[in-house]
Amino acid sequence: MSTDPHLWLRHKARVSPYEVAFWIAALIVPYVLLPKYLALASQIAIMATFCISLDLILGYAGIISLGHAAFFGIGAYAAGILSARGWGEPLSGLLFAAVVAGLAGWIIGFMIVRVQHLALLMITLGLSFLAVEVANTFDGLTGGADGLLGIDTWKLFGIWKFSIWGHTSYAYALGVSFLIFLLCRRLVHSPFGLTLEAIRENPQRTTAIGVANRRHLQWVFTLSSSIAGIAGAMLAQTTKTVSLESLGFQNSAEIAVMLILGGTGRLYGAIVGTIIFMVARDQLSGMNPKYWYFWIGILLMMVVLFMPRGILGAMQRLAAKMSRS
Amino acid sequence: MKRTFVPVLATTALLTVTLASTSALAQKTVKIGVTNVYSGQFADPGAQLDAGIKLYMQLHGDTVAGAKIQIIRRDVGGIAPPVAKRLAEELVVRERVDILAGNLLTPNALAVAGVSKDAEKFTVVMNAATPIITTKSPYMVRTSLTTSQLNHHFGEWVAKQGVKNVYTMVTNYGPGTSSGKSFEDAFKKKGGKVVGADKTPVVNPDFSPFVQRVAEAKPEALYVWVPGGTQPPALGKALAERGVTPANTKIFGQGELTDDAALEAMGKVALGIITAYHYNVHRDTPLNTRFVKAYRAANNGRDPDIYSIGGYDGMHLIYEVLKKTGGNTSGKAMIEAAKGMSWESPRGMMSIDPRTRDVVQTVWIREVKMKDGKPANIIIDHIDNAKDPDL
Amino acid sequence: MSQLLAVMFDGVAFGMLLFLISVGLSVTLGMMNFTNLAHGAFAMVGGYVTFALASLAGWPFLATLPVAFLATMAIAAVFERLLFRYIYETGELNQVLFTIGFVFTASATAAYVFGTVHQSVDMPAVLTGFIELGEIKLPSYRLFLVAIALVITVGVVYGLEHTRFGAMVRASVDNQKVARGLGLNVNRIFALTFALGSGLAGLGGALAIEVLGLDPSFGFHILVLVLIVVALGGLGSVWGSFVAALCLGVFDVGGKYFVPELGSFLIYLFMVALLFFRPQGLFGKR
Amino acid sequence: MNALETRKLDKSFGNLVVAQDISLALPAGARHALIGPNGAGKTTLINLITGALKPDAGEIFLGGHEISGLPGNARAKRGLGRTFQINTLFVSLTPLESVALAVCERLAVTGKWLASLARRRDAIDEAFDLLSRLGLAKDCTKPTRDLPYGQQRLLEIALALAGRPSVLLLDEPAAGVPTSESTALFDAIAALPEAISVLFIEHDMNIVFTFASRITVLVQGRVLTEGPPDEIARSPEVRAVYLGGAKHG
Repeated sequence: MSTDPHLWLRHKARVSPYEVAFWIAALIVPYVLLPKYLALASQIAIMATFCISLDLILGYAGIISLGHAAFFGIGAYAAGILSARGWGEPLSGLLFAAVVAGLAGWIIGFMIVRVQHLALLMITLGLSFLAVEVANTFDGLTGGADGLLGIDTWKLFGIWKFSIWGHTSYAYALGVSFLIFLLCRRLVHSPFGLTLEAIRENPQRTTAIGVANRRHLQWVFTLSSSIAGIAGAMLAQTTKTVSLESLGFQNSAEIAVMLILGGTGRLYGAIVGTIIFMVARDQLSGMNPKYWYFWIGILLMMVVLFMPRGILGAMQRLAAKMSRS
Repeated sequence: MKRTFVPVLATTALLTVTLASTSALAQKTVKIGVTNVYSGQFADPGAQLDAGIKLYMQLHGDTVAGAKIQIIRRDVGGIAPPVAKRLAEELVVRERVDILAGNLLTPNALAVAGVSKDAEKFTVVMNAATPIITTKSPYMVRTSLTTSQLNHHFGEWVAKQGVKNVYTMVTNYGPGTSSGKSFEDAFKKKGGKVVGADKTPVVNPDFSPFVQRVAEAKPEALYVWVPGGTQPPALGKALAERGVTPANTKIFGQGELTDDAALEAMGKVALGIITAYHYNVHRDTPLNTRFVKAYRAANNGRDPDIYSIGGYDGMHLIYEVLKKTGGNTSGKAMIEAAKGMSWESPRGMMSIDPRTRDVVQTVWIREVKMKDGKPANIIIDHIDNAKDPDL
Repeated sequence: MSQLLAVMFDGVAFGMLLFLISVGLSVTLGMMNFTNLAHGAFAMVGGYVTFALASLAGWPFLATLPVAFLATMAIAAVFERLLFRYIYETGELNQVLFTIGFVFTASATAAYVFGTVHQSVDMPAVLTGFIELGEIKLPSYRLFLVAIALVITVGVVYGLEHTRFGAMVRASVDNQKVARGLGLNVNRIFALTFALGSGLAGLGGALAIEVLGLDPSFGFHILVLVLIVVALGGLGSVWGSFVAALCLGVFDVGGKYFVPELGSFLIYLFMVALLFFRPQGLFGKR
Repeated sequence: MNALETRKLDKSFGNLVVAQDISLALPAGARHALIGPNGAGKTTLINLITGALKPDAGEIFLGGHEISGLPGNARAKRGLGRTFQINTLFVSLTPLESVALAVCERLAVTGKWLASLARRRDAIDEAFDLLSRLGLAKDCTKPTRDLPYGQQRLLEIALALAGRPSVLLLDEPAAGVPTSESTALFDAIAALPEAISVLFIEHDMNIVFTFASRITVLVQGRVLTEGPPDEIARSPEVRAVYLGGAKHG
């Protein structure tokens, strides 16, 4: 049996009914069924965007970073400072954050694409600590340890106010995440996306077929930083706060945990991982504010023991098993 | 998909707003949403604050003005304003709390202030000490302290004692730098001179190199600010090891510097250190003695500290305000009732400034002296009705 | 000058402490490529063992140290057999997730059992105060730290270089496949090394109480420093860890003394720069 | 003008000399075999030519242009293709994707990130065509790691050919291939377009003498001798150091 290559590739990139169902549910469920959870839902959408940005570099391009929050935080500060200085229009704030974080990513990228393994892990971690220290030092600009004050987010399109009920926040966060998701989905099915996977699999071979590995990696790192920056900016705009911790190691580590939890290199893994982690934390810490992280720890260990390819990987395998039988 | 988006948004918005506004009436319980830190690096102060809240309710019952008090706790998990903000929003939207409380750390409290203002909820800051916090919501009061309240008056007091020059060493983050600045400003205004200023890192502090710099500068006096917990004893040890002691250098600091653990670590070299604080565990008044005894009984013998007293007095204020409003929990009614309220706390007399809604209290000046064969903080002076100078 | 020496000595002592906590991770990472972020949690275990014995049961501090070492070793061995061994083949991302989960759980358990308060232990009189050598005042406890670290370093190096077990460990670090081919039971060697390394971390954690304090988030706090030492030293290299820990301690203290404004920047800048130009670390082969 | 030429290449790691004074010339369309005992420096020479290693001294020319200073990927873009002795493939990608990627790189579209790969019909057709010619079409949508070893060796060649190289360096193309699968491999080598100059390392003397028009013998990083196959086969020197003592592997 011979396969039609065009058909197979188109099939691989096709939009599945599950995807459509997922996004419709993402729109409807919080508004209709869980209106009290809109604040949480907004932050999940924002963190999922951040997580997707990490998936691009970690899952697809194989750049393991423990400092990606630096770009999230840079975006948050960019949008926050812009707003605190008098320009609170949200969409242009996002754009500004994307450019600033992307630029930072491009510069740091020169360094990142030249190291691997433990050194890469530690350099990204070190950069993340440096970012915190720099932000703390320039407290005139960033507000230092007290956090940035005076952020005022204008109405979305001049119509919808960002209120504590979270209707606007969620629509905004979901809308932006959806657009970014579409962009990333395109990217991973493009020749560029394929090249990234190939570099992750075997950089020696990509060099031998002529690929400029570092240029591709730097480009995706820039793009990923920019997206992380957008996510940070959304958090700054919807919560009207930015703190040093948004740049820090804990934020970086947490987002990596969410990604691995969901499964790397599949975009939806980032989304599912974020949803499960954040919902679990919200529910567990609501039930047991003092020792909730005991159960989070158990959850993480269980996932590794029983679902070594993340939750989505396990679901995919289960689905494959069921369709075979 | 985009076409259906706006109507869905509009209807659900309407629906929830109506639901939320109708159910706020006719209630017999008053819900207090506490955003606090229960895990991570700041878990311990968070636990002390929480113990203060618990003890007050244990001693005064959980019913006030005919309403049952219910506490709903949320863990911010550290310095995380977006989380604090979301939790406060959820407490309002999801749990329908009447009052917001807790607020251990400044960045979190600032985030909660936004919610307090938008939702018009009476909000008590039980610890965070940066002055501006209460200006961010008209429904916010504070029952802890402000950094400048203590350190401004302390700076003036030190200058008044004839000290001419001082070297300052503070932790390089908000509370540290702003305390240091208040102290320096007040001290300089009264004719003093700052001969050196160092900032120590927040985490992983090894104080010896900093103390060494002080030792070499040989200043007349040293002013120190470090957060409570592991740092005071560590600093105490470093000072003792490098021979920077009151015998050759006057040492001033905020009260954390000479807490019991630090005194134990320093031993007799601590004698003569002078600190300013708003709460003295060992101050011998009937009210305080009862409080400390009950606190120890409830917490495995642990002493109360400033976090505990912030939580305790915060609950006292809420109870008294509820009594005064007859159970009305609207933000406006409660904040009006709170303004100008004064009472005797285990820490001493305190009140809420009607203008700034911030705490007014006595600043106690203490010196480490021998008592019952052990170094202890002995009160040598006090500044009554001290307000924050900048608010 | 003499004062400067005294300050530097503090750095050396701090470095030695980091070395004790890190060396086990360096060897186990070098051997199995097992990314173990839970290493700091075992240091915390040792700390709490000493705290429980010294402050709760009233043992003298020095007597608790061997127990901290042995108890942590035993606990690590149990968990290695019960849990960790199942994830050696699952890739570094899963190992990160699993071991972070382990730290979460360990930290919550510690908070539940011992409370969130910062703990300390009483030191024997011998270890408080300082010893004067001419003009230089050296804090006794730090002298003790350096001495104990040196003894252990000599022990570890001797053990690796001159014992049969050490030779097996070195063979496994050099090339796991070849070692297996030679009939070595690498998994068992690893389990033993893991337990020993964790034991040393436990001892380090016990010794760290006096310097860094002890609370349930100790496992997270120490982790970053430990990783820096391991990465700078080079995987699998005992000397590398030793030199890296020493540099880190001295560099940190010296940096704060000479340029306090840059205080906490320096070690990270140093690490980033060094790893950029020498990704395998100071003494690493790969 | 030679398709590939090296002049006096030197390389050593510390005291270990792995290449010394290696000068080599491949005219267009050459079939040039590189033989020598294990550790003679054959793979090292290929790595020097492709840029995976930097020579200590000497120059490399591709089609008359010096490429010594270029990075590896730029050399590949100029028409230098290679295969690896140990499979160096994208194991979780499919052969179709792998080869399509290589074609895309030749067409300079791997930087395009907003267009779908499925839309690059030209690249996909070319990739599928190439796979078909090598007999890999049947399983070209399975992950590479699931292919039999022989097919993976063929895929090595397919990846190199997708770049339409002018010079192809084959590093033991038949290494480890079981006899049952070797015919396909031999056919593939035989079917290489004539215009391509091929430099190949091989231990299997059958293959060497079937395909090579010239042979270079490397021993301990130096060229021992060079000449046409029959001359090499007769050379007592070569027999002594190589054919006599060496074992395959």
